[in-house]
Amino acid sequence: MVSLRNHESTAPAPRARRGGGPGAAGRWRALPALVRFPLAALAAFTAVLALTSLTGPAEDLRIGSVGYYMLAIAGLQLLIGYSGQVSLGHGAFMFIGAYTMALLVLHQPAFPLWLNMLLTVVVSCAAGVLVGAATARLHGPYLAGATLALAVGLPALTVRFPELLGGSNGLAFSVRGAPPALAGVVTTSQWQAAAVWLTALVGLVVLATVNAGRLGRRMRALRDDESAAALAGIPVGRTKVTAFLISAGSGGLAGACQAYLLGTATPSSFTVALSLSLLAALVLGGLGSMWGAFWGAVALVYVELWGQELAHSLSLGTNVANNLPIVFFGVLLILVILIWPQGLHGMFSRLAGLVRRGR
Amino acid sequence: MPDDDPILSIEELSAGYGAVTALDRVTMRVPRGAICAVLGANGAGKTTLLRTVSGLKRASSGRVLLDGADVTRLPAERHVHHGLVHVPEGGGVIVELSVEENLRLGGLWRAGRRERAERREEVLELFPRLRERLGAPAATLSGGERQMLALGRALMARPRVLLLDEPSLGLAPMVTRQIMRTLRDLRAAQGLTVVLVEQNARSALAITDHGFVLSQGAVVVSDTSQRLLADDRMRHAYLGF
Amino acid sequence: MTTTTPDPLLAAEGITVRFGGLTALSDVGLAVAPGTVVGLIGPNGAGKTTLFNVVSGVVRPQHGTVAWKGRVLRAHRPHHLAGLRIARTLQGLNLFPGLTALENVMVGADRLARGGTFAMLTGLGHYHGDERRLRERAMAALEEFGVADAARALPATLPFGVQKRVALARALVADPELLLLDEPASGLSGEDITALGEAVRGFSARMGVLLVEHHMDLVMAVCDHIVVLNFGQVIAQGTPAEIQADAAVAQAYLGAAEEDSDA
Amino acid sequence: MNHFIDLTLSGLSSGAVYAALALSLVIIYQATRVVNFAQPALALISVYIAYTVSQATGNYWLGFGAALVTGLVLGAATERLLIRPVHGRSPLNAIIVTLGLLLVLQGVAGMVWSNEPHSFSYPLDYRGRFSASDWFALGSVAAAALLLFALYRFTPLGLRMRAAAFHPEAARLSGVRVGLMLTAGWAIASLIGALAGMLAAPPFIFPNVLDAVFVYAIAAAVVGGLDNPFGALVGGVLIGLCLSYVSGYAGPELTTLAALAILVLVLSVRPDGLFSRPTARKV
Amino acid sequence: MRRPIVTLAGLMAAALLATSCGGAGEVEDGAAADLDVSTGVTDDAITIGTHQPLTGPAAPGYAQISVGHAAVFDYVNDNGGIHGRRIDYVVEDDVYDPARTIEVTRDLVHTEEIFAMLGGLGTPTHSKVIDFLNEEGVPDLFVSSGALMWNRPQEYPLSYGFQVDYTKEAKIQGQYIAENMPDAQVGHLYQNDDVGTDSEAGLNQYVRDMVVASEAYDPGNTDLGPQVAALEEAGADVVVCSCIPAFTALLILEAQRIGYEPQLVVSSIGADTATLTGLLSEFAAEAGTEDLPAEQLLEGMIYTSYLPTVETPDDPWIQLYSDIYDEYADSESPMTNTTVYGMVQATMMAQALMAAGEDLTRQSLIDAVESQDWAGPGMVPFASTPEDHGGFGGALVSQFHAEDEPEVLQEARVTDREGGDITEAEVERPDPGEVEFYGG
Repeated sequence: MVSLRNHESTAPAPRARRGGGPGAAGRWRALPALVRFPLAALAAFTAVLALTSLTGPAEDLRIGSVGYYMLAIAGLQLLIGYSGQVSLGHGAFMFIGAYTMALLVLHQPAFPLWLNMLLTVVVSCAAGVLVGAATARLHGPYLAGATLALAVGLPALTVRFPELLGGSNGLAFSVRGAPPALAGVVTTSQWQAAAVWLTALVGLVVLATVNAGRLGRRMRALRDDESAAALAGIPVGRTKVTAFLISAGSGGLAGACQAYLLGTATPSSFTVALSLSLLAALVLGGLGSMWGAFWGAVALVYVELWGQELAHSLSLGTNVANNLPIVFFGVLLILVILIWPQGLHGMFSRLAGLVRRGR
Repeated sequence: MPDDDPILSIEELSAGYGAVTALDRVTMRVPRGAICAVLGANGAGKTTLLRTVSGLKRASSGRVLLDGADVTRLPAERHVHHGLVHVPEGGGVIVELSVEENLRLGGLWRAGRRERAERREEVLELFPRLRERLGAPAATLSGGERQMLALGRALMARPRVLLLDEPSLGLAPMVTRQIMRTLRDLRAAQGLTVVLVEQNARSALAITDHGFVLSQGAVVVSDTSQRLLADDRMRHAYLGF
Repeated sequence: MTTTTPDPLLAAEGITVRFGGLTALSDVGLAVAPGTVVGLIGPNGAGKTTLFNVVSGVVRPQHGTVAWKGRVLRAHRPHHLAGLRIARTLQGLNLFPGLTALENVMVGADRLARGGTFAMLTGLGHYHGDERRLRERAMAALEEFGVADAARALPATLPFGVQKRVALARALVADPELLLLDEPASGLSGEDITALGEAVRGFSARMGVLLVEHHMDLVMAVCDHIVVLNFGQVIAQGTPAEIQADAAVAQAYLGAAEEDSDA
Repeated sequence: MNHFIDLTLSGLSSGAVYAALALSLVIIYQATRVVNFAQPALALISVYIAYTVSQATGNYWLGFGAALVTGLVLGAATERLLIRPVHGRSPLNAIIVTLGLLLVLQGVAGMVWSNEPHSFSYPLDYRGRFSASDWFALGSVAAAALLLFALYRFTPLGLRMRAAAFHPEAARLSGVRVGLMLTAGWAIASLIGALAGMLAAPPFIFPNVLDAVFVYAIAAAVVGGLDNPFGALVGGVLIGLCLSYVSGYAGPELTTLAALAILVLVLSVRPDGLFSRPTARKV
Repeated sequence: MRRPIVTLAGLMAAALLATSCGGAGEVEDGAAADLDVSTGVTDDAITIGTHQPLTGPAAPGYAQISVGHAAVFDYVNDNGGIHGRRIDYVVEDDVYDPARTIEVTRDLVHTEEIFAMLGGLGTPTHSKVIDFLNEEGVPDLFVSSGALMWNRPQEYPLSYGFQVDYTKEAKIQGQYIAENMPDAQVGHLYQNDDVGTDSEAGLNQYVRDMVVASEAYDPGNTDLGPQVAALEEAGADVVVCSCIPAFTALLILEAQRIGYEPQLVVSSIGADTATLTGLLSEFAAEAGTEDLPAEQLLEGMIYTSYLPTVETPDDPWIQLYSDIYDEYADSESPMTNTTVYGMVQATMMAQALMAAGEDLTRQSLIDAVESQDWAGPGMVPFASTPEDHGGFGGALVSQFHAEDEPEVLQEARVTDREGGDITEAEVERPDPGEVEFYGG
């Protein structure tokens, strides 16, 4: 049995808040989750808006990517970090979400975006319940193996149903950009990044709310000690399936955001490599904290980019330059895990702690 | 108790689990060829004592001398080479292996093939029941047979000091008696020194020379077995009345 | 103290459990009446934990029944216990290491929440009220055990005695009618054990208690009735005084070596 | 009928490869409770070394030997340098380290040997319905399994390794250096992985050549039961045959879905694989 | 202080929600992009970009295209550039993952500010950025794929195909088989994407009744055993292979394995004979197959092509490219026909840039491309007129010989992708010296 224990506090409130005076921090923490998380999300949304107003369209796309990856990883965080079930098939839920979004846009063009997002969540949650129920009896590596097979097998459906799912070329579509009223104020890329972040943050607020409440406590209790949790009256099987449901929902929503942002859903985007990258990013970012999802998403989007820039700047041979980014990511992954087992979040917390003590 | 030639000497040994102190400056001297009982209620620290002496658990302070050599910081697997073998609670029989393999494992660290064969014969003579079950998976043994196997595996290493953790646990009195008798025979034949953790105080004291009573990680009584048997303090440590 | 209370909370009858060839329990019976502390003792390996497991639905007996308030439990699982208002502590602490002391106790209070899945998922409905209610209950339970200061701390950072109390608070916070205590005294110091004894006596005003314990001082001090197991069978039962006088009990504990039949 | 025989034979030879790679996963899982995602990369480097040696010497078998040695060394080095430091932490940490190693080694292979495919020979004549090479694949995997069995069963090293895997504490008390045995386990596992790589790679090698094989090997190991070497062998052959039939009768695009179906089917009946041991240790 | 910002963001979020209530899929046609711009052009440089799979499962083989591009551009730069301007060539790795293609393409357009895109590779990948490139007004020249969608001038006025599309090529193959091997039993092995479906559409126009087996393969699965066995079982004595090179090689090896010897007819994408010889020669040199020289495995293979190949070293263009490759290519591997593919794309790009004149704008490039009377390395006519963005319009049919240069079985023919006729075509092929693709 894989047991995952983090000895970090798992409260998802922004870490920086604790740095303030005890009064402010205390007052902030005393706010009910229903107020606190949406406020934090609004603050984050403001930051993203500010950021996109400074950056160009190419950067907006990456910012949007960080948004949906963050959502996907946060869902995985809930499943792995909180409920202790290791899934290697999270990409399969992104696949489901992306294709649901693509099909809705193509076949029901009149549906508004929010409705599409909602329907995607419903579809992927249903898939999550199916998978969760089918795998409820599995533990540790067996669950991992089964979900890995899911990630490998599911995209093959596209080739099986080429008329509906577009075969190996996938589906391509265009989505409505910024409304004409805002022309000149926001660019389409800014608009899309904002929409993705809004969706992701709404998802994150739900995840944080779940985690801060009874369900989150149930999951973490289950992760830490299944028999003690059962004795406290926690329904083990149902809680596990619920964790799968929520995690699948956020994975699906992340996939929908990706499809919306890129205007496409293609099987080759949802390989095993994606699922494994999500897991790697989760652990790299830090298990057991919603901040880990953010750092993991940043690493996922930017580390290879930096690797590429490094390769460009070093004037290396073709073979070396082509493969440098992937090696760069791998080395970073190994080093972070060896040096900071709590991931980037653990590293930053420790650094912040040092700075605070130094003051 | 003769202090002049202890083969095992435990000095001010302490160890703990996180915030809990399990051993509190335990000092014990075990003379060569003695059979000693470590007694005490559950949670008194008996098992921790054996685990710390055999290197499975790191001591927080104090030391363990084996025939004068400091073995406190040695890894557990090196203790065999110094002639100290620990049979953990439940025997530590590897149920996935056969009886034969369990026995072989005990003698592996010895180089000589012939010597190993000799040891094996000795052990099988000691426990004829094991000879009948040689090929069987250890998982199929009864509780008593497992204890025999555990003891046999320990003896394969030809130890000078044997640490036994509750060899009678869950066994019928008949079997326990047989094991105890075997230990005494071995002491007589080979000069084996035995430290025995027991819950079953009377049967333990009946075959031992000396008893240590632990309570909450510390030695509260140390006396000859004869005297301990009649001592009310011991009865109290066990039964609370 | 009567042993045949007309209306026992918990009544186990004729329990027999075999693992493979090994008989762990053989025709064991036991009853706990409201407001009493029943002790279950016996040497290691006597079958005490197995009996506990039968009562909690972890192990299904080959024969015999477990009845709760007169109703026979046929297919109960451990997570049903809380709903039946039976609390159980485990050997060892089994606190959740990733949760603070307060959260640990809040898990124990989970049964008292009013909201359903919808509230848990959305943060609407009873979500906030539940959180407040559970938090208050948990704080009250921690205060009752005098460890409210530790509410924010992770278990591993607390002294052992405090952890023990947190574990007890977790078991008691949901107001059980029966408390199954599995070796609560192990690892505690003398003073702590005395305090524990008083606490257990205190519980019996509100609930029945079934206590498995090696620490005889404690057992003798707090129990109304004691059942002694050895090799899976009840070898004696009665009041503490009766048990102390029972030769079979002394023999089970101290053994009767052939050379020395009487001490 | 002919078609059926063809499919069976081809399923057997690919099943042998899955079995070998699954075996290497199981040996490591058994000893360290880690699913080694770097296994295909360790095998890949071994195969590339074999390629370089064969090219330089013109002798396939020298390369074959070099691959096995490389596997042995890489496995031991991985355990010592990367796995031991995360020992005792959450198994997820170890898994992520192996994932990182997978990326690094695949990248390094691309850097050194380029991402272009190189042709890579079968060990023997590959022509015929069940060719010499197919026989070699089946035979060498069977031989490796038998040797492994003999090692485990009859040698002191094997006994130590098993003791260390099943019951580290009892092994230590019997004088077994458990750490060394874990290293030995990784080395041997990686050697078998290298063998699997040598059999799976032809006719072309490129950095991703073992990816698909690895997924099926994981499926085989899970189906067979992760802590049972025999299960890995059966699982490998089972997956090989099933996929071959599905591919031949229903269409090759269904193979991955078929693998998923087999896994779900087996695990729903036996959640710990076909040949999992009773969980005696937990009680 | 925080409150007003939060309020503002709240309003923004509400606005986003409110205004996004229109149908997500209801897209208004945007205004045509302004082409009278010289983005990516400075006084001394022109930036050209592309997306290619440089790593990952699709990289093998195709990494050579960008090597070819870069080598020719270096050659051009060393010979006076384009009217004195240097070509800055930027290649981004998309790992053949469309999500990455979108990302790197936006990066190329917005960050690198490329003037034009050259030879973006792959159908699943490039099809996801073609809208974007056309909206942004980036000339999208010579897409490296034979899919039909590049040739839609109405929809994608700035996108131009390059290689002969799969349907046209298959029609020529079908006609050749029908005419020259009328008794053949045809088997078709194809990649299970648009390569397969488009090829089948063309093939069926001529050999529908002769096809006895159609087998698809998945590029992720290198075991061709079942497919080849099925082709043999069906009695196919001619196998049309619409495959990428690795799978042509696998087909040859697998057929060899079971002693099956059909006549192969291979599409241009899979008939890079240089790559194939390379793959198979190393293979054949090793144990178990000493009696099988690599060329022997390829002997007699019939293939369609529209570019000169490295097997014809006397071709003046091949001579030039070999020299360029030796001097400029940053690669240890030998030049293949895939390299030539990239080199021809780069040459034609340079030709168009030269023709666009000194006042280079995107419009002037498009005008130059559409009015260009293509004459150069290509072996068949090239279409880039306002009505037809189809690129190479047909193919030659050749046969590989181990000991000799390839034999041309049928000279260049062109056709359309519908039911139109196949006609012979005359092609003018000037020597490199006569073609203006560099100079101040």
